[in-house]
Amino acid sequence: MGFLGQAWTIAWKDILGELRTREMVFSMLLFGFLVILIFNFGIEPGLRDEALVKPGVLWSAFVFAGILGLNRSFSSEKENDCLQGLLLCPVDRAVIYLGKFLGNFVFVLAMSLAVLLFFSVLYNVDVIAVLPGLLAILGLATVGFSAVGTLFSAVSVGIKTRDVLLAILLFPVLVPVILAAAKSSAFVMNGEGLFAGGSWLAMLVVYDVVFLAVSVMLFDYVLEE
Amino acid sequence: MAEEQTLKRAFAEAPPSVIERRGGRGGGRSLWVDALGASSILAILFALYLALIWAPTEAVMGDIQRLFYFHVAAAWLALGPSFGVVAACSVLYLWKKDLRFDRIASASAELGVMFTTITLVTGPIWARPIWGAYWTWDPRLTTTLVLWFIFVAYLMLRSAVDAGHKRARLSAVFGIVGWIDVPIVFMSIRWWRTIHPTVIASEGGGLAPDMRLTLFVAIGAFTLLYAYLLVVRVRQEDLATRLDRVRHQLYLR
Amino acid sequence: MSSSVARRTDLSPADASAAGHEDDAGKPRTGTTSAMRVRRLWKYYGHFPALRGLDLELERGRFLTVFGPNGAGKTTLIKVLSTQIKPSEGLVEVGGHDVVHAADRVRGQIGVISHNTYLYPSLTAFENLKFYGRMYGVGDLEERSRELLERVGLRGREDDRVSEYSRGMQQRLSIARALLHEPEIMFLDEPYTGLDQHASRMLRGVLASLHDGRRTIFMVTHNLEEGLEMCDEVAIQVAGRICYREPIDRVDREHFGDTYFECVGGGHKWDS
Amino acid sequence: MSNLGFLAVGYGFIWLVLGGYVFSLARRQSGLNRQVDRLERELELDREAVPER
Repeated sequence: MGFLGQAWTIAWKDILGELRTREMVFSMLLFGFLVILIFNFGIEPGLRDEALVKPGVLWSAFVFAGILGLNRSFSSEKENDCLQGLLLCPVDRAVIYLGKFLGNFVFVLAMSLAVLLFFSVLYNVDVIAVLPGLLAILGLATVGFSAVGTLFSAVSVGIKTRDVLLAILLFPVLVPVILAAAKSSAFVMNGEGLFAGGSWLAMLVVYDVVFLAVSVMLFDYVLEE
Repeated sequence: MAEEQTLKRAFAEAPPSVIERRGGRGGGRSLWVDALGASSILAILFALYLALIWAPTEAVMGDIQRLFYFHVAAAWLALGPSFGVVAACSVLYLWKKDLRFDRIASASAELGVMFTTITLVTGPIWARPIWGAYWTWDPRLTTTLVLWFIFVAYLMLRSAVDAGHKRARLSAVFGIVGWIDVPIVFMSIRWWRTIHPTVIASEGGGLAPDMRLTLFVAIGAFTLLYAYLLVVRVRQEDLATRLDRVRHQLYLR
Repeated sequence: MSSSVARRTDLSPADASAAGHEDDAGKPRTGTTSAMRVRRLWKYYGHFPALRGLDLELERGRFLTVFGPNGAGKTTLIKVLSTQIKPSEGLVEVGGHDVVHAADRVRGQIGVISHNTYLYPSLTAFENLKFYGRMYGVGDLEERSRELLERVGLRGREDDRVSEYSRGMQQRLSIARALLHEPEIMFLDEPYTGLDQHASRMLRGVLASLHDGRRTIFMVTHNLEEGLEMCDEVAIQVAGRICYREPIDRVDREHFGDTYFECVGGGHKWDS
Repeated sequence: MSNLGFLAVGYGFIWLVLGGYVFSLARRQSGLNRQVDRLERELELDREAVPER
């Protein structure tokens, strides 16, 4: 079995376990809905129609809900010391990183789609018309989010205050992703098309490539003891 | 055999490490460190004189512009040397697995927090009378704020893990990722702001020669101070580590 | 402050001869019969040395039990041997490969059973085996899994989630997991911990069948009775070093407890 | 122009932060020195008690 096959095996194991218990995706979803709801109360009704407010609300919801999933990513491996079992497998550490990354990517993306639906109803955004563009942005941003998030999830896994710490580590580093995703989805939602914010897309791509590569290289150091 | 070696190590090492503090090898005072400290103090006094008295008063902004010299010097140290040293020592630690690099990185991050704080506080104090607002989401200011969060996160991570190689590894990984992130943050914020009109076009351009000289002196003085404080802090950590090791070896006996 | 107890039985005959000819270590070891070789192994946690210059050698096909009190570094030793943690100093080879530089080669030929089962509770027994089988690159996974489930007496329960299993059943499944890739070297870290009578009898049966003369087994435990049952060789680890090593037929089982406490007590005296 | 007050606050803050850091360094150093002194004394006592070393 190849490199990617093994990585997918790890991701599938996480997905299957999640499908059984539904612990994480459910709480992520609920949390995402709640963020959107709370923002709704915090923003004046007149402002809600401002072009730049909607993507801001949407991306805040994604980030806050997504971090819940990342928190569980490695701490779920702590039960029965599964992480040790995984590390004992004769596979490259990069495979383990990619597997966990893929799993997180799927979870966060699934959550985002559901939250997007909820958002489009509550904020009267016709998502269907701009869906391809939004999906592209969502995909690119989720890659960056999960790439750094998976690495930092592994960094914080053995630490007592890991939930808070992960947020503190992750949010400042995610600034470019959040900015780029919010800006480019504002273009898309305004009907200007995906490539109106072309440089933002380029930034997302650069971020994804850089941090996937860096994380693959550094992951080995996080887990060695 | 091995036990005896441990014992010998403990005894061979305990007295010198104690003596070193006095004798000046690595532990405490030494001539070049004292010289560095003295020259940084002199340089700062000189820079203060230039900035507060010698440099001409800026025509539009008035005296508040005199804050500019140390504001920029602190910003330079935060973005340049402080974070650069954190990143470089993080890479070196992961490569060589020598905890000395970890100690340098952590000392540099502490100083980085200090200089970033100075930048972030003097910026608004300067901005308030000039622009009428404490904060603007200017790319440089915002990047410095993000940098502050990264530095603080780095120190939070360190405080959450027990001292040793594990802490060194985890914080090195975070230090490297954060360092790579900062230029991307700067780019993104610049694009973000240039889509809307920025409050200020360029603050550095068109500086009078006297002001430029004062700025360079201030930067030089702060850099010396940074170097001095870094050395002192690292040597403290070295001494603390050695103390710890000697105590453990004595305890193991 | 005498370390005579620790020194006297420092090395087994095999170790002693090997340690005496350290220069030989560089020669090619074709057809080596050692399953594991450990030379001057140190492992520090911070400044604390959990392993202090430990030496060990074990021939292929042998079953070695290492006894030792809490804090002797037994689990640290097994974790270093099974590539879970890196040694601070010293040479460690398992299955002819260095545990640091050829970790994946070592991982491919070892199986680890610990009191932690490494099983995913939300997956079924069968899914757990399939997952680990894929990670180890085991061929014909379906049949191999069924065969192993049969062997550990879990046939018929393979589609139940592991979270519904009792502690003993989980431990049996973890044995099946460890055997998936037919490892030549088995590491057992306190495998009896937390098992009831029935489950430990079952575990004993499985262990007996594993001990077939081909497979090397390395077990650490602090339970004298269970540890002495099946092994070929006995060692006692105190304060990060092996201080006693004998083949089982030269061990006086009746009075092994006295020997053990002499070592451990001596170690303690030395330690304080 | 009456922004000298802001200037004073700014400079005051800079030297307050720097002074605070230097002060914390000095305190840590004196703490370490005390520990070294204590260890040194203990070692001296030890050596007298175990003359063969």
